[in-house]
Amino acid sequence: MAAAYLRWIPLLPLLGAAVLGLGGAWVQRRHGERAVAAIACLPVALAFAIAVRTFAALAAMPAEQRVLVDRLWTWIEIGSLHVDVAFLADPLSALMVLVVTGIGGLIHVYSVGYMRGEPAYWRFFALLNLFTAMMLVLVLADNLLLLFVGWEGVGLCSYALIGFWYADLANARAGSKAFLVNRVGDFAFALGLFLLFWTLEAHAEATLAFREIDRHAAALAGVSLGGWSVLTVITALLFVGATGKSAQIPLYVWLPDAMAGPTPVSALIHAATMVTAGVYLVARLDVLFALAPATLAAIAWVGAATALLAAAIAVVQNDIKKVLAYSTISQLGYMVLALGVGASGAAVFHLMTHAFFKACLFLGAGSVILALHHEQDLRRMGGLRAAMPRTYATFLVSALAIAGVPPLAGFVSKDEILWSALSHGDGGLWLVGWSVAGLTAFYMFRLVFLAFHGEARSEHAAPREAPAVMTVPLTILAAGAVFAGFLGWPEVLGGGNRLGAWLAPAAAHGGAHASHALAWELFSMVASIAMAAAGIAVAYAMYVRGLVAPERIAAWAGGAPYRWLARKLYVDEVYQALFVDGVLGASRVAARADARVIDAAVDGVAAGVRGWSRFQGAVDAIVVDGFVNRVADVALAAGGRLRRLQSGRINAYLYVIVAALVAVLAWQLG
Amino acid sequence: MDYALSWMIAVPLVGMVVVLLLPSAAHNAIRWAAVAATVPPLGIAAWLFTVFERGDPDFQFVERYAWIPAFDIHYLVGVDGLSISMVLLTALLCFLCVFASWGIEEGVKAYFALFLLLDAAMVGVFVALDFVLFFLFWELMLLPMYFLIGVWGGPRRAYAAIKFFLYTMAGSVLILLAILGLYFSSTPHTFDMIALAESRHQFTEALQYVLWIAFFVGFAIKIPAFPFHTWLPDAHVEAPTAISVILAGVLLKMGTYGILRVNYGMLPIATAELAFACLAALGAWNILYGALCAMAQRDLKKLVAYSSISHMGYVMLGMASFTQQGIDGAVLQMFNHGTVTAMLFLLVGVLYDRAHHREIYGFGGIAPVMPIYTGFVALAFFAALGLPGLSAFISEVLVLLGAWQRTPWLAAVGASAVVLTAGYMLWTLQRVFLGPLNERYASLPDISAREALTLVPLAIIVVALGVYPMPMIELIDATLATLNAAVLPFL
Amino acid sequence: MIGLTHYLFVALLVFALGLFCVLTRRNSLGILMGIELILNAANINYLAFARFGPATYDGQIVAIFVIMLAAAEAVVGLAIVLGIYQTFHSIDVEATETLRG
Amino acid sequence: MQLADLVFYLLALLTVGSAAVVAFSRNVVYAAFSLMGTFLGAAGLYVFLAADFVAVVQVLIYVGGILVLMVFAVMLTHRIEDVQVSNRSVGTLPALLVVGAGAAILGYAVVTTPWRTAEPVPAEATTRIIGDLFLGDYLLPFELASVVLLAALIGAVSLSRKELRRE
Repeated sequence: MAAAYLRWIPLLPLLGAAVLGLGGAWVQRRHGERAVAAIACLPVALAFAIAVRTFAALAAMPAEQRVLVDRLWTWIEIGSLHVDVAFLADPLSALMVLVVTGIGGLIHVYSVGYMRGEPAYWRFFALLNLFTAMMLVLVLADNLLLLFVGWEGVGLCSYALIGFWYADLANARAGSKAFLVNRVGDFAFALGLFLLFWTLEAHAEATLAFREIDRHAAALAGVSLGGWSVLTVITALLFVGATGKSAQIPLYVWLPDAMAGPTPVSALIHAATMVTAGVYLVARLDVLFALAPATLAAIAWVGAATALLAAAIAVVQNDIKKVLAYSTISQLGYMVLALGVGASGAAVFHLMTHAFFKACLFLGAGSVILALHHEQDLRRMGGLRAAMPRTYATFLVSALAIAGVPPLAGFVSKDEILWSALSHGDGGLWLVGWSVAGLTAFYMFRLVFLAFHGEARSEHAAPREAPAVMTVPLTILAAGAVFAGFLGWPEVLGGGNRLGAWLAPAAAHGGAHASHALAWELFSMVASIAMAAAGIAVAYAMYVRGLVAPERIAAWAGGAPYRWLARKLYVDEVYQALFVDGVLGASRVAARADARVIDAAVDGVAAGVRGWSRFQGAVDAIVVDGFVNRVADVALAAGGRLRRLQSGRINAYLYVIVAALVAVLAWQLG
Repeated sequence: MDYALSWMIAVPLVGMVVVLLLPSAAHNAIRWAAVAATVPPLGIAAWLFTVFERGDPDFQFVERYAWIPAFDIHYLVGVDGLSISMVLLTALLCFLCVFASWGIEEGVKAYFALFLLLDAAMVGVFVALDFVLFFLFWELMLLPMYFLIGVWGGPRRAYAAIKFFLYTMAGSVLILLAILGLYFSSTPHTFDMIALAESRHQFTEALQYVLWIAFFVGFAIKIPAFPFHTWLPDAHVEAPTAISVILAGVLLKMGTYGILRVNYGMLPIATAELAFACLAALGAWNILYGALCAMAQRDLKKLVAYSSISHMGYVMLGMASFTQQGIDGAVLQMFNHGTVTAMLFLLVGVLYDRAHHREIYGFGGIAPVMPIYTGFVALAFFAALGLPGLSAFISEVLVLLGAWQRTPWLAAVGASAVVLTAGYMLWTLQRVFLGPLNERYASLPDISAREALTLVPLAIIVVALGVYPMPMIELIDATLATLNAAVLPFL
Repeated sequence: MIGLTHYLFVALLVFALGLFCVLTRRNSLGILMGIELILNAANINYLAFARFGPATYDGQIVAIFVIMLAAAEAVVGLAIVLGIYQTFHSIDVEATETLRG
Repeated sequence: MQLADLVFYLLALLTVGSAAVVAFSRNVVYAAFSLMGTFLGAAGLYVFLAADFVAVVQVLIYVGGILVLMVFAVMLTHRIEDVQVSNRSVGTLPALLVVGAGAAILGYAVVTTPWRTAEPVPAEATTRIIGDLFLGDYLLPFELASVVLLAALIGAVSLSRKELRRE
């Protein structure tokens, strides 16, 4: 069904970005920060309203026909390639749009307070709006190429926002790193896109539109490419692209550095929305991935490994934002794991709940950081519970949610993922996921206890609670962290899993709960609750009661495991040495070769020609020119005699002329 | 409007005469005369763009007059989808470059006279359909270029100008020989490019090979394709800003234009056989090699020059794909690279005018000092690294998509350079604009209205063609389909 | 009856005298006068041919052009002569032999 | 001998005689004045040749313009005492030889050439016809002539100006 209002969802924030980008400095100078904030927040709020309307319109339609399309114009049409600029709202994208505009809007409001006093206030909001627009293009895109526009667009905004305070070179570097690591993923993404297009062109119908891809995917199932199923290759390439955006192994390294950006940015881009783009992509192409079991298995294990590794690293981080960053990576690992076991509904569900509580955690961390005058080290925090009650309350709720304490949102969605893994028949995956649940609970409460409990270790006196413009969004997000889970409350606990049913047409495997064994699901649930409780208990024992000194555990086995984790397994260093230095070295070699070999060859040829010409010149001077000179000498001598004729007297010249003329005439007549 | 194409050539020439007649001291009068001489071609080009018959692959606006009947030489001009895009680009860049040359203070009269001669010759190359006329314009273009680099250039201008001249002359000799070869092997003997393309079946395979190689080397020097590229960095570094813009924006396209017009149109068998080695593989290598070399540069202009080499590789790769997408992408890339690289050179020129050097490491953190300028730089850099939504993305994706069909591995190599391009572009952005401010440049003035005037039209085009590229694609599509169809039977 | 040849002979004599004048005079004004004589001789010829030839007025037209050119030549020539006189304080053509090889 | 013939011979004598004085006189002033005789004689001959307009122009321009100019020049460049300096450059004899030979050849040509003469049409007033021709068939040469005159004028002025500047 056509719905012309869809275009306004991304266009409104884009408009805001354009206004602020071109005239924001003027607005800020003339009308102050409030005007900038109004221009920035209003479009997002309107977009949210339209998103709600879209959602309602979809809900009113029969379950199988829930599709709204808004076609704007033909973007590219060459031969068999036809790409429209068109927006597509189906249950999956409508949900994503709600998350992006809703949580994005809250973070906009929060930023109004957080960024107060920033000279480039307008630039921040212009980029934030642009990001929102691009993210909406990404989720609403009707085809893969348009999705790629949003995909790269959010990468650009992420780059610019990480490096927002670019006067510090480290921030700028972090931005570049994020963009470049993502580009590596995009490289694979692009190849996957090309392969998909040509395979479809050869075996079905050339298209890049999602609905067409879904329709024709089955036709590709038997096609092979160099011994591999072509779908395996395509999905693997696309998934590499997803690992870039969603910070999975091996391309996760950019996300921790991305915390250099302002905290609302970390909340919006690097927790709630952009990093879930990879998950969204796989969920979007669910039909395609379902036909490539080999890729799915790899995806599941990549997700599990990422979840475990990131959780382990999070345990030893001391920077409050770094802990949250690794926690994000770990949670994204959960989602990817869910995708890998074919439970894209569960993945999207966790994506949504995670958006609530992780955004809340980040924003809470932002309040703390602001209250402590940009202090981010956990070891210099503590005792903030009393000073910042609202922040503490919301933070605690979110921490409980992420730790998987029932009945909060995190518990429901994480449990569904674990159960999906188990019901998929892979105990190993479940075991990894289950142990990560414990780690998650531990590092989250380590953070809570270190930051809010105990005595104050900060040099800054009397931290104050954040203003209402910041705490209200926190409260709303915390409420979301509590209640979002009920949308997908599992049937085994008497719920209807409404979310699973909602996504079912888009994500074919979302509602695959019909035939599961009740007992196993309950077992999974209980086990994970126990694990979460254990994690919290250990954290309590170590950081509140001091029963076990953290240092003793760190020193275990000579301190090597701790050191490796603290240095993030030296992955950055390895990448630096292998890829960055490698490429730079290659570029130096190439440049040197260019100057010393190729250009030198050209210059050499030139020098050779010059040398030869000099030799020729010598020959010329001595032999050829010598002869010419003799001739010239003769001529000169003759001229010396003849010059007497040149008397300089006009009459004499005339006389000669006339005489010659007369002679000629006489000769002619005679 | 009759004689539209002839007017496009004639008006700059008339402008040149007018400039020559003005007193040398009247700098502003000369500059405005140059503006006046570049506006009509731009207007005509815009008009051509609107009235050009989209679906027609043949030449339009053809004018044919006998010139030297004894050798069947005509004054024959016309445009098809391939050349009209280039004519449009030339007219636009020449107009903008007059403003970019405003700061020339020495030899103003000679500079603008030569510049207008260059303008006319460039348009001539793209519209000429008789080989003699084509070669005449091809050579005519060299002369002003040589002087513009050699007189108004940087410290090593003599070296750069001579290098440029010799390189191009070497190519010209091969082209001339190949033209004569075509002339004498065609029956009846003719220089008419339309007739030669139509009667391409009469050329034997062996002849096609020889002529193809000769034409290719001649054109490859202009592109410039590895290993004939070393004139480019020197010429760019030494040339004044506007001339760099013309050089990268228009002159480089003549190489690929020539290959498409001559090698594809007249020598299809050899094209089918040699395209993989000479165009696809070399193109992919150009992309990679140019990007790697660019990364190691410390001079901003050299960096942009090497990035040009890299980006022109996409054109070669795309045209060698023999898919409609790839070949359309190649020509689109010619246009888009023209606009994007013009922006880059103009921007480097702006910085050079203020700081009088181009050392990448000599700056640092100047973004807050020149915010508008930084905005333009960011736009141009992101366009150059192929950000979706900007024009270069469309052409690069089309090229790689097309190339994937025929040579997936080369397409992968080309795509991998996207990472490298992003790498050196962002690294440069970081080294020059971000980080702590270099106090020496704390008082640089931001971009002036005149400089902005040269950049804004390009910026608009870069964005517009990224969002809505169909007008351009429709313009070139039919002609390129015909060109491609000529080669396809021999693959 | 006076015919064409009469006029031609008059012109011939004037021409011969003018030529002699040009050849022998050292005075540049004298040379100019000789040239005037030659031009007059040519004019007589033109008019004679016009009179005795086919009935057109081309000859008369050319004669008028010749007179016009003579006037122009005289003006410039005299200006040059005056210039030479200012430079060399003589109009003797032998004084201006700086062209001598 | 008819009266007209007599007048012709008189005019021819005036013309040639004055020309001879111009050619042989040692005094430039005499030469200049006898040039007037040539011009007037020639003008008379023009009348005989039914070219009344040309004759008038001859008198006006040659006698009224050029000659006056010449006399001025003679007066300006020669102090009155050295009017005699005009001696011969090329020897008289060689010049006479060459000129005589040339004249002989030309005379031979005049005599031997079989002139195809038409019967002269009755004379008519030519001014109107010439005027029409100048603005008709001969427009371009006419305009060019005006440009030449202008150039000569400017050239003469600039030459004399230079002279003034030097002083």
